[in-house]
Amino acid sequence: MTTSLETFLLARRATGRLLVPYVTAGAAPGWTDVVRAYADAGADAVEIGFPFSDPMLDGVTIQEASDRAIAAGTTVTGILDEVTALDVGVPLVAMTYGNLVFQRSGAKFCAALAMSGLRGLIVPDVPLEEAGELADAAVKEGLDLVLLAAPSTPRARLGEIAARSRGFVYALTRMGTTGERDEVPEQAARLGRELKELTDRPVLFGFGVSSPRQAAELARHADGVVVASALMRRLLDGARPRELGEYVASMRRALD
Amino acid sequence: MTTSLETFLLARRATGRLLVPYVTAGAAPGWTDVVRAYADAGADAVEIGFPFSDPMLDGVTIQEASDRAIAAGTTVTGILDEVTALDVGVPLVAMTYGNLVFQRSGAKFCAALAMSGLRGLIVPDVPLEEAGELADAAVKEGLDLVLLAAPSTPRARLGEIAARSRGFVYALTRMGTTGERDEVPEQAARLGRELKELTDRPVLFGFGVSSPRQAAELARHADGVVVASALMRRLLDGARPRELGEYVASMRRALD
Amino acid sequence: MTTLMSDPGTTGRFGDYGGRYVPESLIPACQEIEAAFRDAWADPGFRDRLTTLLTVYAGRPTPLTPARRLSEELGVTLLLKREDLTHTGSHKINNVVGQALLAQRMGRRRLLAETGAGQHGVATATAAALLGLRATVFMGERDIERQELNVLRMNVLGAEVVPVTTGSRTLKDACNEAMRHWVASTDDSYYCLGSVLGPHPYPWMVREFQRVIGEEARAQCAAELPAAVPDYVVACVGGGSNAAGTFAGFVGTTARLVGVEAEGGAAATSGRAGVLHGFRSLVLQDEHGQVTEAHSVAAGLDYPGIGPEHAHLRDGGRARYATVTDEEVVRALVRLARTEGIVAALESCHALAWVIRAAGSGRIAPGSSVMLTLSGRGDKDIASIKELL
Amino acid sequence: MTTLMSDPGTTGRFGDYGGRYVPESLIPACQEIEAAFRDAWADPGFRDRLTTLLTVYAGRPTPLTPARRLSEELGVTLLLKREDLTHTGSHKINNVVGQALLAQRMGRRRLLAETGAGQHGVATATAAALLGLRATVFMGERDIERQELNVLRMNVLGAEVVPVTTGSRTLKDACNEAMRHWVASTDDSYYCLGSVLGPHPYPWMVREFQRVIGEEARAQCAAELPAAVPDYVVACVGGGSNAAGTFAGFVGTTARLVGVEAEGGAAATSGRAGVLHGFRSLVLQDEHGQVTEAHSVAAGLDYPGIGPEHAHLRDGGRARYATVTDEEVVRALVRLARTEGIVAALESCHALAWVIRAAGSGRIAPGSSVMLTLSGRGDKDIASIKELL
Ligand SMILES: Cc1ncc(COP(=O)(O)O)c(C=O)c1O
Ligand SMILES: Cc1ncc(COP(=O)(O)O)c(C=O)c1O
Repeated sequence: MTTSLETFLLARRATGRLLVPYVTAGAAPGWTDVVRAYADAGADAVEIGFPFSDPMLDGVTIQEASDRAIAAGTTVTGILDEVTALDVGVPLVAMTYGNLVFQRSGAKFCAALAMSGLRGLIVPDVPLEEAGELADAAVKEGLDLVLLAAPSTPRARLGEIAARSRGFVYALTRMGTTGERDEVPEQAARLGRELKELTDRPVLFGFGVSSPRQAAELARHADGVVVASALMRRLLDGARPRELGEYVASMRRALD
Repeated sequence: MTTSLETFLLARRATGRLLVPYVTAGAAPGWTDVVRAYADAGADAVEIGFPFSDPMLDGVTIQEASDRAIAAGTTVTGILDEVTALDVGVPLVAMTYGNLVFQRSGAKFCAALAMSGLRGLIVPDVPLEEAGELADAAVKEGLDLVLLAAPSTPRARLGEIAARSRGFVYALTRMGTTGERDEVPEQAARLGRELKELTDRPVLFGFGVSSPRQAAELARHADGVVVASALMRRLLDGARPRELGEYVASMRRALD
Repeated sequence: MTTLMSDPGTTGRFGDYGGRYVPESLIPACQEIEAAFRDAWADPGFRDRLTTLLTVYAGRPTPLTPARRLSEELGVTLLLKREDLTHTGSHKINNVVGQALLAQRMGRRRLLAETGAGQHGVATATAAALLGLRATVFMGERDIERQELNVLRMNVLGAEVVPVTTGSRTLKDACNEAMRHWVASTDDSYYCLGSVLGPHPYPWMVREFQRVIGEEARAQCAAELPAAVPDYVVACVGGGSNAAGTFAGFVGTTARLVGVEAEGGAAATSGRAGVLHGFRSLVLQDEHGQVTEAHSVAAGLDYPGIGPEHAHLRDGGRARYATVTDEEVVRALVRLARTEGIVAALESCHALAWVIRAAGSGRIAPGSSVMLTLSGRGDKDIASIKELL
Repeated sequence: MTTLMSDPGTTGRFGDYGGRYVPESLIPACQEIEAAFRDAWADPGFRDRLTTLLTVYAGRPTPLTPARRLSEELGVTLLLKREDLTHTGSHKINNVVGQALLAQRMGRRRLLAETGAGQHGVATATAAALLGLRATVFMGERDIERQELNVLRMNVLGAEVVPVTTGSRTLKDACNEAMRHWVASTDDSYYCLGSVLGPHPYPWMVREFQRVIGEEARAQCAAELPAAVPDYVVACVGGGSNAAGTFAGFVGTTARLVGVEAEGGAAATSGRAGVLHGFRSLVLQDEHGQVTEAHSVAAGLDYPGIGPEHAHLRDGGRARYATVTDEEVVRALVRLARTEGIVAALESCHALAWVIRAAGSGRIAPGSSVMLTLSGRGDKDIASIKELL
């Protein structure tokens, strides 16, 4: 697959809402089967978390998944090796923290991701001001660097984020960390509307999407959702790839 | 017996060294039998301790004897009641601390002692400067207020103490608290010599007289000794009045 | 005596109280200390050295902190004299630095001290280390168990801590034992007494060394209060040293002086005249004259007597003495912590508890100003009040 | 950047280090704090209020104590800047009072804080109580077990202590958790960071709030030393706030600046460039980039990173960073206690241990002068070094 993440998602969006499920690499043996199951269940892309010891923006579920993965010996190189062999028909997007990205340099990290076939990169602790070099390196490697937008982001800054994000704009549903919540915050609706006014790029909601009903509700205000904690909790509780795939399928149905 | 303590001791001194054993009133049931046994064994007077909760100048043995006596319900009134009935042929001398003496007033305390037939009073924490009123009251009641002299006392002050003490001068063998020690300190010899130069009153050594040999050695420098801890340790260890009398008799022999 | 809180002369009398009720063997030592202190106190060189150490070492002057939020709640202006900010954490250091300098001047090489809660012991161990002296601290076996942290502090400071196993195995027995030890070692040892207690010149000397609290506070009040002088000056009373030092700065003013004792150790209120540890004063005792133990939530107030000068101030009506309960004290500690961010020693919270009660009942009229000596910090007490919270 | 230790501008960069590596959701909060701090810092009214509180409440200025006996033993002139004498017992209070005032000015009603040993947590709880704010302190479960006393202190002060059960359950996880919580509550909560760490403007702002240490010390050295400026200025480095505040007063002088880390937490010596908790600096990490735990006898130095400005000072050679072993540190603590009567925090004893070693080896030439920041008092450590004595 050589299409860019953004091109791929734009094409998919033309026919429906976008669904991007997440998995922490190495959180369970055979995690690549989870990626496959997601794709088979109708994911439009899959987000792969590269586990970091200090995941500042993540809630307890993903923290635990990260701890498990690190304890099991998961490394960036190891993940890339596994991903290289993985072609599931939809783009794979890396999600990790600045410290892993800048280990050698942003450029080398992007090159390595691109070499393994990943199409996008999300680094929640590298905001606009710190993203310059990394964004350049990503462009050079044909990798889409996805930027985050938050309910607290002022409109002028939203515009800049929307302009400089690639692949999609990752809209945070709430100010808290990741994790499952029940309500759909009013602020999410507002953020979705504003971003949609500002850009034609896909806008996906993430953080706390925890039920098909809620996913559908959120997707009404944007182009789709990223689902992470709800899936990872099931994985930590022992769910097999097939069951996770079924859950993604139920999300898919809710969105369509 | 109506002779004063001092007259009595002076008469006794004419024929030999003086021996004054001590007992804490109430430290054992039947402690008055101990007084009797001392007298029968050749004591020239008997010192009776009125136990106080905070016996600042006493070592562990007499502290323990005091604690036992207080725990057994010993009170000043109770002691005086028992002493009133006691005539052992030699003078009885009270020894206690200022707080018991000044409960009502020094005068009332002296009157009560005299009424019960006691002939002398030793209050180690009432030195020369604080003794004025008490000394007057004692004189009035025909009670001899014995003052202490210490190795640290300068010569001029020794003279004053020797002049104002009644009954005898209580010469401290050492600077420490009561309790048994082995050596005979050189400073004791010096203190004895100085006091003997200054007064004709009997001079008795006290504090740490713990063996007949040592008693004899000390008595060479003065007129005799007060023996306390060595006896009280035996009493606390369970010695009967007869055995304590035998120990006093051995002291007596060593002195003669 | 002519003026209150002045030199008690050679007899060391404060009215009927004070004096020097010690065995003859200690008389020369007491006289020598009195002479040395008179000499040192009149020597600007000694005063300078003391002031320098209190300043560059012990952290003086201590601030006078307006307790703004609590003042508002109580409807009075409450000013806190912050002895908790001194080195080692209580006013005890003022006295100990003074006495250690005196001991050094007298050629002594070892400090002896009694301690209850351990604050005075720690202060003594500290001053000894500072001046290169040895320190031997007598502490009741029961207090050693209760105050392990302060024992460790003294050990780290190089002091020898001697467990006292006689009597009630608490502070008063530690005093007895320190005095016994002193009797045997007056040549090389100096007895560094921790409060305005003991034979003359201690009650006077310790008050003079603590006077710095009151003098600083008086000047600070003059700068802080429109009336220059507070309506009330309040301090807790164990032996009475922080109160004496505080009162000394205000005795000549119109301020009402209040000493606050623990209900279970209220010698000024429930004591009778007696003689203990070398001085005549008010003492807790049974009907037979046996000294009883004091009991309070604050180990530093567990002393059955009160400094003789306080007995005299009480008799003359210049100072009033009140008592508060353990429960009021713990509540006061938490309230001060939550309104002002200051965790004070339980001892000091006795003074505060009285102010809270008196302001609440209107005994202290609304709008009055109150200068309160916060004698120490409460770190040492945190563990012990855990169950009481 | 032009001058060292000046304003790092809007990017918050110290050379290659610093910055603002936080999720987008925190960017407005960081910007708002930066703007509020710039505004407050330029406002004489704010400065006055801060100075007043540091003076009448927190006990500033702290003395500069000549360590006479230890100086003689070491053959150097050792001066100790006594942050141990501040309210709550460490330099942490300087920063916290400043940030709490800022939070109040910004209309925030709650302070969030991370804490390791508990010193910063206690300081935060204190400032919150003083200003009538709420406080929520995040603390690793393992640290809660190890530092029970400080937990109780925070409780008494009315703060909520939230146990952190993730990761290594120590300081770095408490930082993560505090940030997570902050993300969710920037409207009513202010994150009161405890060292020169975190996203811009924290490393700069905290250094500015701690600058008072160095400025006071510099003036005090000028009065104390014939040469006016000491040859060495030494401070321990955990995150690096007491060192940064100290260095800020001397960076423009000829004094050699030395930061001392724990051997087991030596980010300046053994760390690699990385991004943690919102800033880029030297970080202890494994070959894969996973942050490792720091280990030292001093809980306050158990942080795997170092303030970004220190990384910059190191790269430029203006400051040197050394390490000492736990054993040297405990020996230094005991030695200071026994020669000067000061029980210092284990953290501070890192600085002292280096001075002792360097004076012993001649690295510090005989006769040199050394200004050392004693960042805190050691009461909190006494129990833990018991077995090591
Ligand atoms: C903090 C504190 N305050 C008060 C006292 C009581 O002593 P004083 O009445 O002598 O001030 C103590 C005694 O240990 C103390 O530690
Ligand atoms: C007494 C003391 N010193 C030093 C530190 C280390 O912090 P910093 O390097 O920020 O000064 C701490 C941290 O808790 C501390 O409590």
